[in-house]
Amino acid sequence: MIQMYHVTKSYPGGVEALVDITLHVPRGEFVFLTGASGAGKTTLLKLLFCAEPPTRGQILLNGRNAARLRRAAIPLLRRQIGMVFQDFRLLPRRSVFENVALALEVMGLPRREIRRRASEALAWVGLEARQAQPAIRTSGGEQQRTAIARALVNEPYLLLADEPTGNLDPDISLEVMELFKRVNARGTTVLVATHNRDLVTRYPFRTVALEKGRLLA
Amino acid sequence: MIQMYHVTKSYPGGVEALVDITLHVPRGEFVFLTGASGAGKTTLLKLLFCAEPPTRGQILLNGRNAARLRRAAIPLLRRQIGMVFQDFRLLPRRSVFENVALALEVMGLPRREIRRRASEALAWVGLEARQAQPAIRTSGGEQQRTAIARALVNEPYLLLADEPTGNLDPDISLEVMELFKRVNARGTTVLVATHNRDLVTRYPFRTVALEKGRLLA
Amino acid sequence: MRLRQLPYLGRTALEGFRAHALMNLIAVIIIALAFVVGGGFLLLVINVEWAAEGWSEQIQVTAYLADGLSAEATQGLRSRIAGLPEVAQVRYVSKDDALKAFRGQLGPRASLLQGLTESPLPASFEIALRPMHRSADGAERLAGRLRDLQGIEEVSYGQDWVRRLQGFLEFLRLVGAVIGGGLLLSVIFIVSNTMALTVLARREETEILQLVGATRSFIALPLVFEGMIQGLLGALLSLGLLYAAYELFTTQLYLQAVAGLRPGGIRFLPWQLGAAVVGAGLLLGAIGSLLALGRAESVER
Amino acid sequence: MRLRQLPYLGRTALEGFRAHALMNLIAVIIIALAFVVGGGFLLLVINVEWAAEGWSEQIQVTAYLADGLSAEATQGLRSRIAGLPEVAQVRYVSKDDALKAFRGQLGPRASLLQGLTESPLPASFEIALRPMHRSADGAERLAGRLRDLQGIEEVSYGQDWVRRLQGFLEFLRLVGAVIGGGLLLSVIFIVSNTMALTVLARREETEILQLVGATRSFIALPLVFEGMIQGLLGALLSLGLLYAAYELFTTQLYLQAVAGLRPGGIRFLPWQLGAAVVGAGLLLGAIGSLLALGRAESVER
Ligand SMILES: Nc1ncnc2c1ncn2[C@@H]1O[C@H](COP(=O)(O)OP(=O)(O)OP(=O)(O)O)[C@@H](O)[C@H]1O
Ligand SMILES: Nc1ncnc2c1ncn2[C@@H]1O[C@H](COP(=O)(O)OP(=O)(O)OP(=O)(O)O)[C@@H](O)[C@H]1O
Ligand SMILES: [Mg+2]
Ligand SMILES: [Mg+2]
Repeated sequence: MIQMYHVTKSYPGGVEALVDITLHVPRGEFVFLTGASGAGKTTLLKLLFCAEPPTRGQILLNGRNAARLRRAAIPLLRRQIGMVFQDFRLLPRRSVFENVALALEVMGLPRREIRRRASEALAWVGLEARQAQPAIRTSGGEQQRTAIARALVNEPYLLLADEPTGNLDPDISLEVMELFKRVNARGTTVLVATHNRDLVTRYPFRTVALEKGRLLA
Repeated sequence: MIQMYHVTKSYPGGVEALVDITLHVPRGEFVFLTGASGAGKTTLLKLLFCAEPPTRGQILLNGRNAARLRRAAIPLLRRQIGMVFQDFRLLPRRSVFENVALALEVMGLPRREIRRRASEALAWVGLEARQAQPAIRTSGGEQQRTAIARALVNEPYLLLADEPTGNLDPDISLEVMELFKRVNARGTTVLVATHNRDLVTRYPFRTVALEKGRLLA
Repeated sequence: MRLRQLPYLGRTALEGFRAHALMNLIAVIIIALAFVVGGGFLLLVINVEWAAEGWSEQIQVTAYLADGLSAEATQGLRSRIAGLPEVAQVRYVSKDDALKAFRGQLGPRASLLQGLTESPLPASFEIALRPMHRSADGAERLAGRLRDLQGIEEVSYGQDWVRRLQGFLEFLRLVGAVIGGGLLLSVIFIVSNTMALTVLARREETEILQLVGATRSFIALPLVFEGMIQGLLGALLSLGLLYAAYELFTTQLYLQAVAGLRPGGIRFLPWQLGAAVVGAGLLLGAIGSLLALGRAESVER
Repeated sequence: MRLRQLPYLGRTALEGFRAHALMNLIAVIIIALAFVVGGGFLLLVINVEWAAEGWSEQIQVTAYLADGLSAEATQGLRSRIAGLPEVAQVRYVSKDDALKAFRGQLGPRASLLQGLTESPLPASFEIALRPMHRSADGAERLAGRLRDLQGIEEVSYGQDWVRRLQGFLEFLRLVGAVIGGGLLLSVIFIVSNTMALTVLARREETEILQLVGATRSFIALPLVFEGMIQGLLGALLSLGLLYAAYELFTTQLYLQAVAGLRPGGIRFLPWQLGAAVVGAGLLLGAIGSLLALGRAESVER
């Protein structure tokens, strides 16, 4: 599913966010990505999402070279990858429902289908009651759950979740993890960047640790 | 320090975020505020920060009625209260340093004083190396620490921290808590809204729990 | 982008317009005022041209006849002249008519002319030109033709007066064209830059759309539609403002100051130009948004 | 806000200007074009007025003298006329001069006048007016005075011609004033609304400043400074554009089309007006930002 070979990412300022990362994640695996603040977790996920290009090295997604994608192919790729952003990236004035539905609208699904699937995804994260509220007018945890619902609504083959429980209480965090496990069980490859030691120790999944941009063995 | 009497807050949409809250926090206390996602933690902190008016009830800060403040007095009040926002609220294009210095600039301190104190605050949260980077170009945890440094830089008599460790790894979270403890030891009243059970159990401070807008006894 | 998505994109445009109501309102005002400026200049030009047309109606050519021309020859000459392409109307002024007119010009001094047994003045044709030839060049051309005719001794058309009027109008037109051209360009730039500002203010939104897998057309179309709404409303508002100003002008000031200048008074834009303004609004709205998108893409945040 | 903070606020304004470079650049372009429109209209008015001045120099009054006036009486009349407040210059045209001129007008037909032993035409004074009286009213007033003088038989001043020119110019001025007024308002609104757009796009920033305890003046001043920078740059750019257009106009088109219209050709804005444009830029920039702040505060996000 994911193959990274000697990937390095330096930002314009001279920061080396990732250094010589070689990493394989087989299809259907569930992987935790850990590391201190500033270790490069978000950067790694952004590279996989084609939100940033790698400075050096190769990234293969499903066997396709991510760096060589035509510009027009990126939207199609992103529709098949669900990403939960650390800062949510919701449209602030659109309702919770519309934010989730957006991921389906861009694919041009029929309206009824969009309704059905978006409502379903909101139910997964327990946001049925908030769906009409503008995203900016919901609590931090509600925004995070909206972002999670949006990432899952189009049944991606790869889920990238960046600190998805940072604003959630332990109970809801566990529910979200159970949701990710179900999604994983249906075949989606899952990569979760997290600081939450509870989760990492509670689940027996493979953990990849970063330190200052380097993989810890 | 903080006295809330029968405070209720309903948002325009009809959401009752807080219902009949009566709460006293004596000067110099350290209090955790807990509750599930959407329980009303952020709303309570916003009321204390005069970022939202209460729908009903009285709030006294340092003996002064917050609801009766003149509009021109609000900035002065806010300079004495440090708030760490759940969504950080940084100026994205300004550097980490400038974001922290801003809280001093608005007070009209001399330039050298601003330099000194802002650098100091950045050292507290371990961001010396990132101070020249624009805030938008730093990691989630770095942004959160910038927000913490900004809240503390003007040595407030009241610190309101909303989920201040949501994007921090356990080690840095503990460092931040130790920082808050030191600040508290110097006389600042501290109110921390958090989901982090580790922190709440590790420290013997008073915990105030909210559930659906109501105080749990 | 699929056809099925069009209603969604249309709805999105409308919602976007409402969601950024204040921004869009301000943009519409800027656009409307830019069009007011352009339309106002158009109004000015139209009305000055129209007034100038009234002036050039006064251009006429006088052909003095050779002395002692027979009545038949005169009649023949008259119909030949009437047949010339430039000629709208021909009026015969006999020698006696000319003397009478001269007497009229002299006023009380005319009695001094009583010693004359015969009119010393020649007979003439006063020739009005067809509208399209009412210019110094047209008059000159006609004068040339007339001079070639048998029985015409001399031709005059108030060369000086006509030349000067002509020069003045040409000057007006030239300055007007340059300023009008600059104005048109300015309006185009103002309108499209205003769109650019409102699109730019929504970079964040655009970025989020990209992150959820929206294609470029999916992102661009609602913004283009929104630009067209802005342009349309701006153009309509400008026509309303111009018409209000026009009404005010005709009812309040016109009577006292320009009375008698020309029967119809001042004219408003003909409907074709009004429609053109509306069309320009839509077009500039679309182009402006597209340009803005290009610009936003080419610049890092 | 303390005085000590002023340098900070100035720096902040400059940094804000750079940080939102693209937005501000677009705003400056819009503002410059709005000023180009306003300044272009000013240029048009100035030059039309100037050309019209050349025209009205031609307005003159002719006073016909009674027959048989003695040389002394004529001389006395002349100096009395020359002393009138409206009069710039007086030229005497004797009876013979008048006949000569008449002959000239008749051209080849003039031989017919040879039977005359004495000029049938009256002597006259041709009177040029002082610039401020060169109007139909001025000529009429002077004519009235002249008619009251002993020895003056009749006064003429080409009433028709002058009235018509007068009407035309008045019409131009009237339309110009209305359109110019609308234009001025439009430019003001465009400029201040453009500021409003750029300020509005930064509501989030403003909000954050409020949250860290910034007073209203601390938030407003950098935005006002920034608006003034926008206005200043816009005004300067507009003057540059106008001057370029003016240069192009005088060197390229002027010679062929308006040659001989008036010796000096076309004029540029006098420096006072240029300075006024720059001042207007600064002022509108400040006002625009203040208005925008007010608007942004009065509307919920
Ligand atoms: N501006 C608003 N308008 C309407 N409803 C709001 C607004 N802000 C918050 N709410 C609602 O009020 C309730 C309490 O929100 P609040 O942000 O206080 O929760 P919280 O305890 O901070 O939750 P979290 O842990 O998820 O941040 C939520 O259900 C939320 O949807
Ligand atoms: N756009 C950028 N430009 C320059 N430097 C950047 C940029 N984005 C991130 N960085 C730097 O790269 C490093 C890695 O950032 P990244 O966001 O990947 O960290 P992270 O592991 O996600 O941290 P956190 O847990 O705090 O979110 C950080 O030191 C950060 O300052
Ligand atoms: Mg991160
Ligand atoms: Mg909250």
